[in-house]
Amino acid sequence: MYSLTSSRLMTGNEAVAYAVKQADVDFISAYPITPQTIIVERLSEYVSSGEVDAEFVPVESEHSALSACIGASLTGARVFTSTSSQGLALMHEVMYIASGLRCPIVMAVANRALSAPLNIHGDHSDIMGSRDSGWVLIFAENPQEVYDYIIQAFRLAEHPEVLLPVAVNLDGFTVSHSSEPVAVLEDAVVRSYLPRNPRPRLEYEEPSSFGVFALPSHYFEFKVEQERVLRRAGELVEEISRAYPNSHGRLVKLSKFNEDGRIAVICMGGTTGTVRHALKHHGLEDFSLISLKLFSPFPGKELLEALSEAEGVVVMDRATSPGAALPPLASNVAATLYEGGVSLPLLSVVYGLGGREPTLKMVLEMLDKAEERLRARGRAVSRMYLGYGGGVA
Amino acid sequence: MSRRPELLIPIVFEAGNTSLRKVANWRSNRPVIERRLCTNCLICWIYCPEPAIYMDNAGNVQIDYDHCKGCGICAEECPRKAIKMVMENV
Amino acid sequence: MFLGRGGQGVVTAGRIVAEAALRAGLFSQSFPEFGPERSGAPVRSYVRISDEPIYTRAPMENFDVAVVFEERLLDSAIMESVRSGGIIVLGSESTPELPRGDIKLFVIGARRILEELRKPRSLNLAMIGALCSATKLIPLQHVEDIVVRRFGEENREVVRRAAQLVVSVEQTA
Amino acid sequence: MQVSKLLDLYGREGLSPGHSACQGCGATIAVRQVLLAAEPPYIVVSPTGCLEVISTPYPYTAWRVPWVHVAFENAAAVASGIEAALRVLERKGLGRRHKIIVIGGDGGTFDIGLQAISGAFERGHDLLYVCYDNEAYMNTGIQRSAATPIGSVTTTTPAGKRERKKDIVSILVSHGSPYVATASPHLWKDLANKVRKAQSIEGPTFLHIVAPCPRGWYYDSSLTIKIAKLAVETRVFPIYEVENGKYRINYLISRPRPVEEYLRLQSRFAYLLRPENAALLEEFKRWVEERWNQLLKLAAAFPP
Repeated sequence: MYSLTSSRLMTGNEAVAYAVKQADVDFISAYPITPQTIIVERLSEYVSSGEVDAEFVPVESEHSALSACIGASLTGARVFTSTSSQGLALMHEVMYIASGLRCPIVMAVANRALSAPLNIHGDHSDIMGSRDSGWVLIFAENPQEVYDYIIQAFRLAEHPEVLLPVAVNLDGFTVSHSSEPVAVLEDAVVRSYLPRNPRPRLEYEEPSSFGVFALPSHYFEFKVEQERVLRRAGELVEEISRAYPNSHGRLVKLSKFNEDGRIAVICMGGTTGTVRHALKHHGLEDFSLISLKLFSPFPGKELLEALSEAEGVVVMDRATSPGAALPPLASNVAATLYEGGVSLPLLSVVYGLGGREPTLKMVLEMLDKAEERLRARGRAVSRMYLGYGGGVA
Repeated sequence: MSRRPELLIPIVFEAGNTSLRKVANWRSNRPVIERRLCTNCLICWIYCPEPAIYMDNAGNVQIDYDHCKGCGICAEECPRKAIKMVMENV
Repeated sequence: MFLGRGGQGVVTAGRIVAEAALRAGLFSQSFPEFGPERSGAPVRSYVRISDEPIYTRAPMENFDVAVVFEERLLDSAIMESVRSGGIIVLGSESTPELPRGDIKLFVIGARRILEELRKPRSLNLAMIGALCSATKLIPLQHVEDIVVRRFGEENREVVRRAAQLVVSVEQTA
Repeated sequence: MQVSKLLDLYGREGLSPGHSACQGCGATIAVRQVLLAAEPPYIVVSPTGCLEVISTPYPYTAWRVPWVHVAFENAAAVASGIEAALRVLERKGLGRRHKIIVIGGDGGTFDIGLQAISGAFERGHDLLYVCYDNEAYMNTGIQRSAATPIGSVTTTTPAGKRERKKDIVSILVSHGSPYVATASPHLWKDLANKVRKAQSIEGPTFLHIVAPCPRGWYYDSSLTIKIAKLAVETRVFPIYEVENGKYRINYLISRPRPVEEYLRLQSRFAYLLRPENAALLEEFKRWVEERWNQLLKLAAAFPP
């Protein structure tokens, strides 16, 4: 554990801003949207007080925010932005370009539901809408992880073999607005962890053309190469996190709790903590918890290892994929199992849409029902809405 | 230190390398300069969309036939009518 | 749980208490009632304090302690959500009778203190001061330090006075 | 430094031949002239459009200067990012400032890119935005834009456009831009000196250039410069500048040529010139006249 005495109380949003400040960021551009807004408010305070030497460009839309970030990133600058929900949806087009142009931008996404109806509360629908955009996608469980992962995100993004944008996700409100102890590193330690690597950039002396157009003769290769690089980013997670000065805060692809439980519960983000609490304080030794931190590239190999002893799996999605076979996380887990030749009963649980954060009672009820459903083995996949209509459906 | 990574990346590092592409086959008429009328005023050059017009070492205006698409602007705008459009041999 | 109205510093109160707990070597978590913030509307914030790491992010439905900034806000829903053996710290100039005998009531005449000290906007700080001495959950000294750092020396007396003047009201029910 | 003769520009080519622009492309002439005049070091940003597509078919690029394209509606935002980032990198000793030149078509400027331009100009970034205006979406096959003039036939206005062309210059002037000007490639010296002037002024500046398009305006490729000239001499495309809000007409056309001379050369106006469409033609002429008179008044309000 971190030493409590060296910790400061920070919300998830404040932890983002503090990490970005320590990362010696050069350029920030963003547009206000709840629940992300506090991140850029803090950062603009840091910029105006001179605590960080950066340019903050308060643009007229999220589309322009990410566009400005791409321009800035192509000058060689260290670049940060953050958004939520509709803002992320507006960035959608530009997200593909950021990864295609290999811009190592770091973005914090305070995850929030998508309209309509309008809702400002937490769920993962926003980022799941862009899950194929070629970004590295990391999910943090609490403000401490937010802080640690933002710093490591810069190192991963700017790795010469990667040069890809990274989004660090934190649940809107439940993590972004929750104040918790965060142990922070010394400024100098962060700086030495984040060296500046040269990369192609816009300059008059070496005039290159960025954002060219590619005919069918070339496009396919670029896209397959980008996929390879994204997978390579996954391989490099261990290298960049091993170098992280605080060994407790290292970015892992997934972490496991209650190793010996027969039924694995897979979850991402803040609600993972509630499940952890339930397992720990209610003697649920039959269950293990897999807290997934890296969603893209999906850590299939590591997940198969973690599931090697499992007899059933519960996958918790805080988003739906209307019309799809399974919601996003469950479909990745199912595909991973299939690819590994593993046949496990799977319960796909959709929870927490629009900020309906599961209560402890709901989680306990879900686990209770899960055992029953998985044991029934009527079919390999069953589905559940947790919290829908106030209970378990 | 080179900034170019060893990666397939959609950046063109060789500035202005379209000059390696020949577009002469776009042309059905070619501009021909009548030397005795040409004053090397460069008007044809400033109005050329390519540019496929240049000055040689002697300071004489020349047509770059690898890159001229035969639009005819130079002939139209030459103040001395020193450029004629001539049908290409098929 | 802190209950007041938008603009009274309810969220800040929760945050100060969480920070004081952290200083005292305890684990803490504080979060506001999520949603659009509107001045004047009833608003809550929540604090969890524990001697071991806090993982849960479940919404809080029941509380050990409810700090209610004004008597008008003390409705039946609040009464029911306080656990048996729990505490209510109430900002009030009178001493109301509670419908439950299994909870302890502490009353602080916060408005009078604020008037005397000419600190009309420091209601939240008075409520925390009262909370400290009513519950002994966190040391008053830590709260004072945080308040002085964030709001200046002149607010120390608000916290102190409230801690001194809070009274336990015996329940007969 | 003022440009006075063509030799002042020769040898400063920013664009290479071998690109895929149509024969007689007015946009490339305009862009060539902008780059010949521009003072280094500079970076060019382009939105999606003809220019981007004709100049960078991977693995080739016609650009001899640093160039970037991101998307259609965001060139001004990308430019904002570059400009601000280089400012901080220079401060930190990690880079140096460049002049930023955005070069976009009318679609990327008048329509889809206007929000980003508005943002960049309001924030006051130090950049020059150049719009080459060929009055329709040529890249996608000649669809109408806000820059298409009255009566012009495009593939989405088969019976001629009914609405007037958007007054983009006034929009930028309203943003408080220190320098907004129009130019034509046939007036190369004026164009070159306006580029220099705009670049020498701190803040967001704008240059609106008429860029005849043989493909979309339906005329013979040799006539591009002639048509640009006619646009100016019929007062269809006035050449003027607005410096710190002060209007100045650079080419006072005291005896304009008849508008028909300009229209007749281009088949896009064939419909407009039909006798049964006389009312639409009158509206075109009214538009030209009203704008010119308005310019005269604005210029008179600020005597030299």
